[in-house]
Amino acid sequence: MTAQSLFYWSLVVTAAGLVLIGLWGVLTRKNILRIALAFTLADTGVNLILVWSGFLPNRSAPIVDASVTSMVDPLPQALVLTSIVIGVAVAALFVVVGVLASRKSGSADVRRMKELRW
Amino acid sequence: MIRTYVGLIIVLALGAIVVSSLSNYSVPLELGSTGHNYTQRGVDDTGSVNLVTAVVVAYRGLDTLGEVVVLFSASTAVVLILTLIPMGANPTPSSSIVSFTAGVLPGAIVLFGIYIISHGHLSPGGGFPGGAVVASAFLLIMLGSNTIPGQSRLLASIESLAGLTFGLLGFWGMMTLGQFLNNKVLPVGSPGKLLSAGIIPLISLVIGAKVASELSGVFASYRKAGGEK
Amino acid sequence: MVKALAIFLPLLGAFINAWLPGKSPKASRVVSYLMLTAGLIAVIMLSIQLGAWNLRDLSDSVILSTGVGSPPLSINLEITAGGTLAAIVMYAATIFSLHRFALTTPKSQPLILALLTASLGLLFATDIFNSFVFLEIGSIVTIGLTAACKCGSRWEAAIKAALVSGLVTILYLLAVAVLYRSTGMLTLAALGNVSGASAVIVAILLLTVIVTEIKAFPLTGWGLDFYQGTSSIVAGLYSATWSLAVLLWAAKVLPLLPIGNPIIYAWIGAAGLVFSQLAGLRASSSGRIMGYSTSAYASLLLVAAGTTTGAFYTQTVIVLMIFSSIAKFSLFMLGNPEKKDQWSGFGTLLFLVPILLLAGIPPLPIFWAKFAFLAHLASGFPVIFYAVLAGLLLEAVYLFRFWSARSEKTGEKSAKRPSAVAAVLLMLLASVWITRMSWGALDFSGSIIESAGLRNIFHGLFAIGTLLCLPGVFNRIGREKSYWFWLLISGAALTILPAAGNGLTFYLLWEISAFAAVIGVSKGTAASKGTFWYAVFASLSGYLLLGGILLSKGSFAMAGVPAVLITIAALVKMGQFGTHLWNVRTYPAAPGTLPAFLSGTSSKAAVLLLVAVAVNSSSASLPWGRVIAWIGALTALGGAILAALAPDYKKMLAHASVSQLGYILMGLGLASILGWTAAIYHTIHHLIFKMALFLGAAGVLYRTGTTEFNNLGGLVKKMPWTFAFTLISVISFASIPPLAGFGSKWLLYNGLIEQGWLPVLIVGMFASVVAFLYSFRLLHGVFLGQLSPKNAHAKEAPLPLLIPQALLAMAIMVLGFKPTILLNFLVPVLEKIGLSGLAPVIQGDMVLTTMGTWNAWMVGLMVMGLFGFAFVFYWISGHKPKYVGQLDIGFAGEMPPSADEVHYSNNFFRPYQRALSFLPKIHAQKIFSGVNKTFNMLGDGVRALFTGDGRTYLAHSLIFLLLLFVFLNGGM
Amino acid sequence: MGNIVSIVLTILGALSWGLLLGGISRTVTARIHGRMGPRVTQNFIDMWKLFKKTSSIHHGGMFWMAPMFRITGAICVLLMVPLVIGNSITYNMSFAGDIFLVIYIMFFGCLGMALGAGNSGHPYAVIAVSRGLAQMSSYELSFSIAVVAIAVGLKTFRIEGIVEAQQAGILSWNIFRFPFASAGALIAFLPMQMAYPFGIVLAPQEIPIGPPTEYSSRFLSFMFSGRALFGTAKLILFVSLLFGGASNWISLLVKTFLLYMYPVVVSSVFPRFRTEQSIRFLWFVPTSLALVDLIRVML
Amino acid sequence: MSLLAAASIGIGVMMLVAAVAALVVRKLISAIIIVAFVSLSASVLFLLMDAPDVAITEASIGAAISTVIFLWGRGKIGGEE
Repeated sequence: MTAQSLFYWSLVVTAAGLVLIGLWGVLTRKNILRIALAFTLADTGVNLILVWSGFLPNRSAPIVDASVTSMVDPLPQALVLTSIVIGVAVAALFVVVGVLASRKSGSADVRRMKELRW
Repeated sequence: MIRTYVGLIIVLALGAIVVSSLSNYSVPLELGSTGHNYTQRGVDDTGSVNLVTAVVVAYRGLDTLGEVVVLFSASTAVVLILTLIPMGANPTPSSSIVSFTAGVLPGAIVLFGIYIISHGHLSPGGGFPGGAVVASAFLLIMLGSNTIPGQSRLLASIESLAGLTFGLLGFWGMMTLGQFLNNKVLPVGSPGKLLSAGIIPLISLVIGAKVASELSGVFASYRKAGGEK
Repeated sequence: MVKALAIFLPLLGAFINAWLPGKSPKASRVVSYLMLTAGLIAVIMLSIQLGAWNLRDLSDSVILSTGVGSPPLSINLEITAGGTLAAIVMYAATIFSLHRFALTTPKSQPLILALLTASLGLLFATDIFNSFVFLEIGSIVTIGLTAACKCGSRWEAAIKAALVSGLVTILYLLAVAVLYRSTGMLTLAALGNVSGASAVIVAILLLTVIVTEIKAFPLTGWGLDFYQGTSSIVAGLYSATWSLAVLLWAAKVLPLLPIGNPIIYAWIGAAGLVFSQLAGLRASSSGRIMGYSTSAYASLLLVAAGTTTGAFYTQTVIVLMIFSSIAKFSLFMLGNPEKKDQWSGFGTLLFLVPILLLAGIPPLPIFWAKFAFLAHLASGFPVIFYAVLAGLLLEAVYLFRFWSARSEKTGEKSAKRPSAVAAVLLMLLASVWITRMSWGALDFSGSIIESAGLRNIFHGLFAIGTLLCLPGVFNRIGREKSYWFWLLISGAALTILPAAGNGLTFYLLWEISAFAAVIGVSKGTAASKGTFWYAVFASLSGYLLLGGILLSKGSFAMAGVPAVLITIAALVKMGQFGTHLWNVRTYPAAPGTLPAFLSGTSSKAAVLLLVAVAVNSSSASLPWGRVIAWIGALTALGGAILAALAPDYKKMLAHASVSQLGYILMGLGLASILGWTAAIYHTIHHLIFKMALFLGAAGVLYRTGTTEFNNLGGLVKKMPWTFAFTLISVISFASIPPLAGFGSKWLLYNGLIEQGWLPVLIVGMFASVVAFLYSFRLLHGVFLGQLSPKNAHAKEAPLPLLIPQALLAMAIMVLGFKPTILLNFLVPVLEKIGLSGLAPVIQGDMVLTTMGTWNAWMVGLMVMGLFGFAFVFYWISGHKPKYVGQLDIGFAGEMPPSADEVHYSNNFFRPYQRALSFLPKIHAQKIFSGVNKTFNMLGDGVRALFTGDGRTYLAHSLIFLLLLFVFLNGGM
Repeated sequence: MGNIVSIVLTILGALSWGLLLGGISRTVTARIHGRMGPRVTQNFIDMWKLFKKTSSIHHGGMFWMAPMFRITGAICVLLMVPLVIGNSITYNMSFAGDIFLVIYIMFFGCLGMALGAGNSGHPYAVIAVSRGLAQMSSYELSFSIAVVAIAVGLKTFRIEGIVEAQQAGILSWNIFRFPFASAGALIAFLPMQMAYPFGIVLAPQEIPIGPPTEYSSRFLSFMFSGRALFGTAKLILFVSLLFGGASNWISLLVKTFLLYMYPVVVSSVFPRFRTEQSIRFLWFVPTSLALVDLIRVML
Repeated sequence: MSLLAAASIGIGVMMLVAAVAALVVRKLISAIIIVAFVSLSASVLFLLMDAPDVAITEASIGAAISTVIFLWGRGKIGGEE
């Protein structure tokens, strides 16, 4: 395995690892804020994967310049820009709702938020 | 307890899928057709040197409009929820260091933010990070003051006006060129200049204003609802 | 320009509103309405331009291109014809719900407009990442609106929606990444280009996302909690805008997924439909019930995506999804039943129309789509067809229970919900519209039953039966609502029924008749239980009929499974063999003359159905005629015994009705001329006497306000005419010569003996003797014995009730004395349709079979002559007894203290009951409650999945994803 | 015209024969009990006495009309059965219907009686009716099975036909050809004649005299004559069904007399069943017997 | 092994460890800080992948603004699990 491919694959392994760890946290954590954090981790991982999907080693950033000959794909980066902003918007709302939900149920534990059931 | 293990099993199984699917890929050497087209035509089409901005604002402007709506909705929702629920506001008085910093820094930060916003088509940056930077300045100001911010008409007006402008720019493209949010309703100009790239700088500005005002609105209502402990 | 206006005007409104409301709520509302109305006009223009209103080719579209260049570089929105129809609904729903939001959370207006924008965007999106952006707007607004609404569990509902949306975000973006990595494109169309291992990954990710978002089973949990927790206004808006958009978006994406054979969707959908609707049986909160219904429609979407393609797919999906959304919208807009809203008759009706719509009752629009769709399933996917049929039936059950529980809360105040009224009006208009478009599929040539004679008999029966019920409809008591309209509709549909020329037409008229009657029943006081049972059993027989018709491709020439299904449908409609439960609950609850219609006229539709099946079969016989005859015989016996023991006038008549219908079955089961003559004769006879009896009961109820035997008695002096007509009917149905009833028994017994079915004959004879028990019980319980002081004020029944009875009594006389009038017409007709056996020979007034003779005219003359002679003798012999009241009796030398104490009524056939006690008490009630318990258990088993913990729902999605992976890799 | 005469004579004759048989039975019963008992003609005297009574009450229309129903029903049954086989003038109205018609027209009188009892307002009368109907529904089961077995076995429902099929000597009588069905029918005959152990309807100790509790004077005389007529009609019917009918008047009188004595004798030696016991007995014992022959016929 | 590969692997391992830590540490505030750190590390990775725009945005929005939001939420809910 060349250094280049090592670099290339390590990125996606990190990213996928983040997603999986995030999902694990989402499934197993009880504190509503902790779950929100887990989502953030997974989101970060997904964003990395997205950028990675348009990434080619040994190229330059997609800013056209006289000196630049080959670039990486700008599209995934554009998507990730959007995705990050959406992520923070969702997180802001999630936290507010989580805070209020835990106020109502008296704790931040999602297991106690089971009033709606059956 | 069971949940932890079930979660682990699920995640491990997902990991197996990831590994198995990654093994089908190899390091790419060429851009895909779309990416290739962007790099070839991007500057001609949009006049933006920063192709990411070209994609974000010009090619996929609709995504960005949607993204603005996402942020808009989230901030409106947060403000709405927090104003409906009185949460016993009790902002903690800020320390002198914070007060001092809050007095000095914001100006510089805002300037920096505006720079990022306005050069989005030339260098990395653009409306979103720039707007966030401006919002952080507002956050600092808010932390420095001991009063609870009132319902800011200014923020709402900026937010609303920026949104409207974005929408109307879209309709402008529709009317003149038959394509919603078409970049070329203003002249593309010469790439690399500040005033070039059609409506991209304008939209960047609009986005910056909107992001800044919305995040600030969120912070303000957080603050009203009790401040960051 | 119109295109852009149609989609983005709400967005501009949202942005303006972000600033306005604080300043001037009124101005902001004006802006919203302006934008929405303008947008709506734009959408309507687009829909007309695209020719969406003929529903033929809904895939026609115009492109709204955005940004610079063209896809895949930029993003297009594709405005399809079907989409414009959905967009109209979304706009309308938003406009109608705006004022409700303005009342509760005025500052939520930007969010509402943003939700509409997102819905429109998603509806028309052609780009996968663009869809994602709109999906996110939708989730955020939903969460925000929920969290800001005024209801108890809003936070919890919001947090669950947020959890799920978080997971969906992750899975979706992963799919985007994989898609882009393998195809270099982001258009939805590019999904088809993915191949190999990536295809599986994209498919499982997106399918999980879709199933979660549309809330199809098993990923329904969050949706249920969400619908239950959020406020009804939010839920209403949500289902008419966002939910609809997501469903149609899913419909757009599903066929594009690189999944090999899409039949897997159908399997997921069909299994999900059954399981989720089982769990739905256990739901009690209105929100949750709507959630289950949503899940049902999501599953239907999956089934459609898996089994249909092209224009048919689009058409089916558009109609099903749009109208289910409208129905849910109006149900939610009618408010939360937990808050005990007050409802009047109109309110209940408003509430019922959407339920009927969801249940797919004709001529409401969903019916047409469901019918065509199910027909398609029946032709190629039998197992899925059965599953869908079962699921839909379960759905109908809980929907109707929901409605009946709801209408129990009926109060006096009228509903003031313009939005709901508008939605219901819209549904009705749409019904007219779609019915008009589907008119060509209907056939009124009567080709189902070739014999015009038979058809005319049934036409006449239904028409006369309906007409005779009509005069009395205005003699209503207490809080009974006006039901004449529904009676008329039901009767009209019945009257046309014999003219049906194909399965669709037959089913359409059948269902219209049944459910118009359901609505009619609901107008009674405290009729909710009765209505529920009727609705459930009407649905059961309706779906069985539908199943039969569709499995035999719309033709009535059928054998095997379809024939069995249809036969069972008819049995259920007639209340045979255990299914009498609905008759016994519905007839007493139905108002005024409606029970007369239901029992006398409406039940004959089932006879018509059986006749139709039989005449189309090769030997003009029903499948398993012997079994049918046995069912008829046993029902006749059981019904008679139950009638004898019934404590209530109308209940007794209901049991008796079931029992008497059993004789018709015996005759039809025979498949001989004699049997059929008996069956048709008895059909006519039953219509006559049962209507007379129920009309009499209506009169008694009208004058006394009760039908319980314990509160009645002695009315003969107060209501002599009613008594006289009832007496004639009773003598007739007790088969005592010289009235009409004897004829049917005689013909039937001859038929049974001719075929050698002696055991059936014995049971039938026994049942006819037991009929004496209840016939006397009926006469005594109501008219004879002591007059209760409570009914001292009672008067003779009003003329509108009496005159039809008089006509019917005359008919009984005529039919009794001169049965040959009918037989001379009937026998030649029946001889032509290829039945076996010998026809009875008619010589003048004499009817002869190989073994027996019957001269009704001579018997009549003899009885009348003797009776008249005795009467005259009485008069001229100078016997002038003095009238004394009922209390002046030989009672241990005393006057009895009060009439109630000497009226023998309670537990009338006590010794008989004791004698029967050796029988195991197999009450149908118990069997049904056993069935009910089983279903509840199954439902509980299924819903144990939905633990209420948000994380469980996430785990469901992930496990679903893993299973899909395993399945697709194994299957590919 | 001859027909009308025959009908009138049949009615009068049957009435007298019925009253006479009633008188005889009272005597016989008394003798079995060790009493002298009334005169044989006592019933005629009672009838006349009641008929002449002028002071009388009624409780309403149905009460008033019930005796007419009763008599009409009884006469109808009587006229539907041919009296003397071969003598077609005595066939009366039997051409107008078959055995099914007879079975069902028997209920005409019962119903009238029940209506009158109901209208009287007396609880005992109604209790008696409820018992009577319950019991009737039980014995009719075995009776119908027996009739069906016989009719199917002889391939005719016409009573005339049934009688004609029994003319080939005593062994061709249905009681020998269909012994089980006949046994069932004969057991059913007991409750039909309100004989003990099935006499729960009249049950004097419990509910004075059952349905006619409130009847008096001329009404009662009509009731009695109705009962006498009905009883005779049933006797003739049973004779026709089971005992080969009558080829001459003597045999008719003898057969009916003997058949009449059968419940009288049984009645005097048995105590009364309770209602449910009676019903159950009738459901099981005679029904099973009759079923044997039915199955035989079917096979 | 080039510098790039070493950096990416090092940062990646660090991020994964930090991510697990964020989910298992007792104190919520530590978790929030750790997640902010992961975000910042991610923005470095974005830079390594030639995505400066994303890096800037991730740093300013993902790392900074999110952290503020979470801190506020922690303040409202009150710290410990």
